[in-house]
Amino acid sequence: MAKEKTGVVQSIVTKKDLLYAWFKWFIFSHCCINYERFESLGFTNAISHILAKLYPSKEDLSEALERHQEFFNTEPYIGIVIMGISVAMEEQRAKDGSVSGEAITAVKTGLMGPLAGIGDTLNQAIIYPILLAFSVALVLENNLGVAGVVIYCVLVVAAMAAQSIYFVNYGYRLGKDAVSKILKGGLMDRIVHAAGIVGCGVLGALTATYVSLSTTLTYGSGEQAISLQADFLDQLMPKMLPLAVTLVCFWLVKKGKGAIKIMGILAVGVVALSLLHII
Amino acid sequence: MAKEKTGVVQSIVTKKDLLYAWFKWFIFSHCCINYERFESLGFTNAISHILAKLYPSKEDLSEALERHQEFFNTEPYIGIVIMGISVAMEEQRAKDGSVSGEAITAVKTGLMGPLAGIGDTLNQAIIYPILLAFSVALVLENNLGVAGVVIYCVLVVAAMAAQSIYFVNYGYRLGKDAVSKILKGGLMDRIVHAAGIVGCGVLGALTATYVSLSTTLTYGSGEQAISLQADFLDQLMPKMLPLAVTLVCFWLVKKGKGAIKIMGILAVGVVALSLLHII
Amino acid sequence: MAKEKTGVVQSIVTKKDLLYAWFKWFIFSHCCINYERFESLGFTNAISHILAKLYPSKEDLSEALERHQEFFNTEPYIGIVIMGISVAMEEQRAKDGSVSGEAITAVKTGLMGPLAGIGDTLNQAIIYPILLAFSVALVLENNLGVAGVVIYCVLVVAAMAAQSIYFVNYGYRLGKDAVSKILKGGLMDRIVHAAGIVGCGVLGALTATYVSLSTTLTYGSGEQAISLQADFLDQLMPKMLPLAVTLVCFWLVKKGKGAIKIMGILAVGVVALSLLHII
Amino acid sequence: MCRWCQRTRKWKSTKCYRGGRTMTVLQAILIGVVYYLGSAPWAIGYLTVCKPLVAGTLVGCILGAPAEGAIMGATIQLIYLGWMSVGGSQPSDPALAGTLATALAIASHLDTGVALTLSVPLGMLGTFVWVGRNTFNVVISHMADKPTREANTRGIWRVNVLYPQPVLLLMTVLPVALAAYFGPEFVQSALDFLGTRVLGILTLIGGVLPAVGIALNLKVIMKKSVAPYFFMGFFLVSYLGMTMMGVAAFAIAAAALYLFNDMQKAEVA
Amino acid sequence: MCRWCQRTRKWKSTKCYRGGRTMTVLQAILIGVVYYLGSAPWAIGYLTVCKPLVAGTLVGCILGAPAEGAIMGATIQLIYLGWMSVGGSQPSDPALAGTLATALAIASHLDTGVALTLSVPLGMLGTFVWVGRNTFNVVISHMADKPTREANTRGIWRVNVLYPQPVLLLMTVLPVALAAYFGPEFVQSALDFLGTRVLGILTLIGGVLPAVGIALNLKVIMKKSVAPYFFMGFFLVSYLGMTMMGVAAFAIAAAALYLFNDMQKAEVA
Amino acid sequence: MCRWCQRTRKWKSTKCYRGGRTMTVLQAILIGVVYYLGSAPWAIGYLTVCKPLVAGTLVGCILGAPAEGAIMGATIQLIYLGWMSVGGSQPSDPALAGTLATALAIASHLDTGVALTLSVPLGMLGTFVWVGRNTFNVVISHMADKPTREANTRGIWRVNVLYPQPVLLLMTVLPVALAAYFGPEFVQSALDFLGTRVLGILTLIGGVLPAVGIALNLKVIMKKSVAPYFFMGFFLVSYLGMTMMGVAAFAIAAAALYLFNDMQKAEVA
Ligand SMILES: OC[C@H]1O[C@H](O)[C@@H](O)[C@@H](O)[C@@H]1O
Ligand SMILES: OC[C@H]1O[C@H](O)[C@@H](O)[C@@H](O)[C@@H]1O
Ligand SMILES: OC[C@H]1O[C@H](O)[C@@H](O)[C@@H](O)[C@@H]1O
Repeated sequence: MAKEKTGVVQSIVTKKDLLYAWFKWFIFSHCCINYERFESLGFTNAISHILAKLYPSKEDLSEALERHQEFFNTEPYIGIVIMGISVAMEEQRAKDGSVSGEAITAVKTGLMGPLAGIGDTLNQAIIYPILLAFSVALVLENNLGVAGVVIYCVLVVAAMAAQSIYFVNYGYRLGKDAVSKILKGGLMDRIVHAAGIVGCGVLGALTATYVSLSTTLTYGSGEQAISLQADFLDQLMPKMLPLAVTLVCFWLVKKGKGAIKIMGILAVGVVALSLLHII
Repeated sequence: MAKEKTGVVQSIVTKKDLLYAWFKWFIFSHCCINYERFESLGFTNAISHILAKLYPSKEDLSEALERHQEFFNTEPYIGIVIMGISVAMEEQRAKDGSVSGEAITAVKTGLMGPLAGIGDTLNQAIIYPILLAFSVALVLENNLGVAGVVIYCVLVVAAMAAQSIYFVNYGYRLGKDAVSKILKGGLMDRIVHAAGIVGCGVLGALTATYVSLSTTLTYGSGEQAISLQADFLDQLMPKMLPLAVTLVCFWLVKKGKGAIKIMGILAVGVVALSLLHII
Repeated sequence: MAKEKTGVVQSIVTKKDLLYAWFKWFIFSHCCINYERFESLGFTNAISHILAKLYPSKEDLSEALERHQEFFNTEPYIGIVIMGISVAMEEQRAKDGSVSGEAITAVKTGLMGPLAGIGDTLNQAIIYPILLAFSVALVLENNLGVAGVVIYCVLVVAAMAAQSIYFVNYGYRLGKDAVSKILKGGLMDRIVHAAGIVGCGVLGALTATYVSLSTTLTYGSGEQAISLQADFLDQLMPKMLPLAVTLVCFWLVKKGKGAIKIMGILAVGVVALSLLHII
Repeated sequence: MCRWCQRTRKWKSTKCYRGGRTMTVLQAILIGVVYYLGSAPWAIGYLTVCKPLVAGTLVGCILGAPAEGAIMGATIQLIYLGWMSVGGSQPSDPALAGTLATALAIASHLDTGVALTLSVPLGMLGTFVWVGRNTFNVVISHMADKPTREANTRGIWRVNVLYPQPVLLLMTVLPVALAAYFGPEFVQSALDFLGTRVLGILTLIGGVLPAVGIALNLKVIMKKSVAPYFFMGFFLVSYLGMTMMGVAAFAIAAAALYLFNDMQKAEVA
Repeated sequence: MCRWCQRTRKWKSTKCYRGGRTMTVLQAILIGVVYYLGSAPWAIGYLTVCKPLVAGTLVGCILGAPAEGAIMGATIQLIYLGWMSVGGSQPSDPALAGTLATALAIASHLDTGVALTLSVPLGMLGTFVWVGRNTFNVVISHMADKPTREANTRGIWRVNVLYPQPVLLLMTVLPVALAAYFGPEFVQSALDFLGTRVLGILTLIGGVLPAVGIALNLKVIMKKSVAPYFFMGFFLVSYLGMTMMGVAAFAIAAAALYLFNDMQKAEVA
Repeated sequence: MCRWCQRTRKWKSTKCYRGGRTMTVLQAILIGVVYYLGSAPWAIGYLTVCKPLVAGTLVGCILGAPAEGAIMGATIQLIYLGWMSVGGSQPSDPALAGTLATALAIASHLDTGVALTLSVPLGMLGTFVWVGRNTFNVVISHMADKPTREANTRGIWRVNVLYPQPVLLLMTVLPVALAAYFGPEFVQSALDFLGTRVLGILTLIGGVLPAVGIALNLKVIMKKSVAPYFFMGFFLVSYLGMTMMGVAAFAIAAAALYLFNDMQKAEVA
């Protein structure tokens, strides 16, 4: 992707604007997290000053603010690349209207899932544990005490700040470069597809690694007892029940059930199965 | 695949016809199994009443009966999906002649291999062993005696009956829906290709799992002896000899050698190698 | 690939010519190996008599000789297939000029990398070790002494001679058959791509298997010490450092650094890191 | 009193024939019929009686010791848990192993271990019956040519269902009835006559026979475009030790990938 | 002198409250605030105070035993090393576990082992706070509808940042302050009241909760054309025991393969 | 009588030089020539004399103890079984290790263990010869520019085959002959002079050198469209512990998949 020399076309959005958006996102993204719209308010709040700058008319601004309050959820420090792209698209839209509101929503919706998967894996499953393990060792092995803890805090905040600043800028550049290609040629489709490959792959791995459920049913007793889990299910497919539970949740989500309801169903199900001594 | 509402076009083949065909197949598919045509007589016998209904003229019927007596072999309970498709195609052919006899044969030949692989893996390698292991446990651990055996029989027959009834109907629906697409657009080609991916994959796994052959040649003696199998072949490719034997058989099959002849060659080969203390 | 019956078109290059080229390559390919052009002189020398036959004019010959002295490197016994192809292309070029000099260079450059990877893996990583292990056993276990060593020499030279004679002829046939397809239809592109898949795959495996580097840094001491290698890097990606070193080298190569310079950089780096007790 | 009878009395076994003839002619014939049924003249036999678990139980019933038969059948079944018949090939014959080994064990007071040991070579020998029948049926199947020409579906039914039976009956009932009647000494001497060498070779042959079935299936499935998947399936097992189910799972995912993406392209085009 | 104090003296611990009230009201409230901060009203809390390592240290500082708090926090952290929150789901609440278990351990001379044991059910209970807050915020978030209509960005800021705080403060500070103040007997009797059965069930629920988050993420990512990769990722872990990082590496390679080859084709076309 | 001689007598060894000069000048020079041959002036040397197994045997013959040489060579060979030269890089020099270590062992009654130990640093040192020669040959190869211009194939032959020899002879025969003649004390003191530290570093360098060769090969092979396969091959080894042969097998299957399917498409199009 060739980097266009900036300055050729006058940008309305300045570096500072972007940094301020990053700041608001970095601090407030999950303030109002909820089971209906997740991070949409945090997202809208983060870019509101940019939108206000782009759309002087109250109507346009209101429309833009509304657009970003649709359901949105992603991992905050890598997924922020979406914010950069969105800002670039909004800017283009403000300039010449060549980008539709639907296109912006489509890109956000297309990328948030993959980047959630990728970001959760990279940051939550890999980077945090490493930093934590390191600092735990400083405390427990080396008696560094509070200093070890401070080291962790500094490292993790610095790493995530650097990462997210990088990605919001990267996203903005990508959006500016690609905005014309996005509209024709299907480049964004392909990027979404590629991101989807990785996102899906790691979500599958997450399912097998982080969801846990197994049945305690056995047949017979003593040494010769047959365990449904070890002797049957694991022979067919290890981690089969976590997969099943995840697919059931997915099916419920697709049927339009909200997160609260699904958690309720899961809880009731687990209680029932547990009382029946099945799990 | 959208399910066409039935009744729009009057079907000649009734649910009962299909069920009777299933019944004849379920009971008699392997009665006359042989090394030349395998299950073709069983297949023809199963759908003969439907063919008789579709083709009133003796000539047409005779031609149809002959068509289905060409070489055919597949796993009986999942592969029966082919019967459903064939019946749908025969029906279309009888109605307006838009389906050629060759097309029907092509579909049968295209799908029988993949479905044999898939069916053998799912039913023979997975479902039967599980049901058997379960019932064996009932008998040996729980002293259920004959009751445990009855449970096995009921379960296995019920499961296979349900499976094959489902699949013959599914195949018929698929054939009816897809018959026009089959003729243009290459849908069936793609289905055959996809089935071929799975079929080939599991046949490869079958080869590595179920064919067994290893050489006993060693070099030197005592602890330091070098075993051709463990120290060379297994380093290059574990299960290399089973693969080689299978590919040799495949090559013989492709050269037109019949099953009996190939088994003879194998037997002679094994005897010779065994007498030479090579295997 | 249908084998054209030879003799239809009169070949200028005879079997004997090819065999003589093989012989010169088999014996002298690495005589003047060097960090700039590697085997190009060996290659040119091997086919020089054929080029002389093809291009009677001094100018043409000189041009052809120069063409083959551009950077060339591949595994000698399998990669020789390239020599066969090149000769066929040169022949075609000499006949009717339909093949450009650039096309010949492109094919050589496209195939030499993949075939180096494939050949090194098959011959160096697999065949030689097996033959050597076998003969070592003959000497150490069976006290065969010099006889065991002679057996090795005969086997390895015979195997490589047979292999390379086969491949130079195969390449020549391939080149003759495909020369028209090479020019249109992109067949050679696809072959290069396919060879690239295998070549890249095995080079990746080589990297993980043959490059070795690990850090000795630990944190804390005694039983509870945390090893950067075992506790962090290996958790993320085993063999991460060998991969990094290889990619750094690759990057240097791409930047135009020569082999000597890169080895110098590596050496300095290793010395420095070692003195700092990092590796 | 023999130790075996003491043990079997718990299962309400019949009287002890120790020393004398071990079963009646009728029982022997019925046992032969069990093997006939297990040889799958109808598909249900293949699903049920063919399995040592079921065959053994039936034999037990015939000999008046059903529970004992079930136990013996279940024990033999363990050897044949993973048995399968691919592409018309059979590595061994569980039906014969189940039927005859159980019969000998119950009627002749054989130790379970001995019966188990016998069941393995018996399963090997049974392959001959399967091969013989599949060979003979080639001839039978051509008897359907005439009714086919005449569009006589009834005739096709007869050829398919009835004609193969007489020979199959002969091949299955006769030898098993004889072996059951004359007892383990007879079987043992037959096996001794063959010797461990021959039986060892039969085992080796049983090991490679599935290759024929696989090859027959491959014949109709192997096109260049899917052939690499055959090798990938093989490699997943041989190099990575994956289970068959794992390979099937990956293959299905790969097929879905092809199907969904290629069909999309096709629709676009 | 109590054994605990002897131990803690090494870390310059405060005086021993043995037998009496274990902390002041202010300390208890501050501990509640630590939990509030750990519940991520701002993202930095999520990165730092939310982790037992940090929460425990802060609690230690409040109770005048920072090193002790760091050690206790680090120990609890080990249980939550691999903890993650996917798609808005949380399998348990490390912040509560870290805060309260450390507070009880330091102020009440609990054995490390006992504190660790307590931290697990506490983490389970904390899930209620997370779920409650995410539910309640649904209502809050709709308060942004009006400023949105009016294009009032300041108003949106207020709804997003300020409005959720009161309820969250209530849900976090109050229970933790009370529990810390009334000490381990109080917490223990609360847990006893629930019983091991209930806590066991909470653990089971914690095990399946990530499925909800994954499903929510899947909803927006699962198209037919990429769905097979979900299963492949799963199979790589379940059948081959690969690590997550390994799956990610392979997935990235597959994506690159698609991207580079498909884009080439697109350019050619 | 020395213990070594007693041992070697079994192999009909030559007389014992114990205490005195260990070999004649001619023998030392011949040993140098073995190393020269092993340094692959012609390809056959690379296949044969380059291997310690062969080099050792030749040295044994020169010293009149062929069997002994074969055994010593075979023993050293075990260290270099998996040795390979990729893209012009060499992690170490088996030819030097095989030649010199065997010479020292036989002529100077070194213990096998000691000889083996020596062979490792010797192999490291040999890298210099390889690097030196590949560097020097850059100059030589340009001497072919003139005959090329003049279309003089004879001249090219001379440059390729003859010109590189003098320097190579110097680099190989001289040091090895000297070292062999002056014996293990000389070699040992040379190595002592370097110290274990230096030799350890040489080993580390030998570990990374293959990266250069791989990178050179990658340069001409790595296009975006196939680059992911490089990483997949790497991951298969690093995450799943597959063997090289396994990776090659999978890669071939993948290539076949591409070739068969893409060519079909191309034909259709
Ligand atoms: O392999 C397909 C099919 O082939 C034959 O018909 C028999 O071996 C069956 O058991 C098998 O299912
Ligand atoms: O999964 C994406 C994202 O979803 C929610 O916003 C939270 O659970 C985050 O921790 C997570 O990163
Ligand atoms: O890697 C290709 C090729 O490169 C160089 O020519 C040498 O290192 C050979 O041994 C190797 O086969």
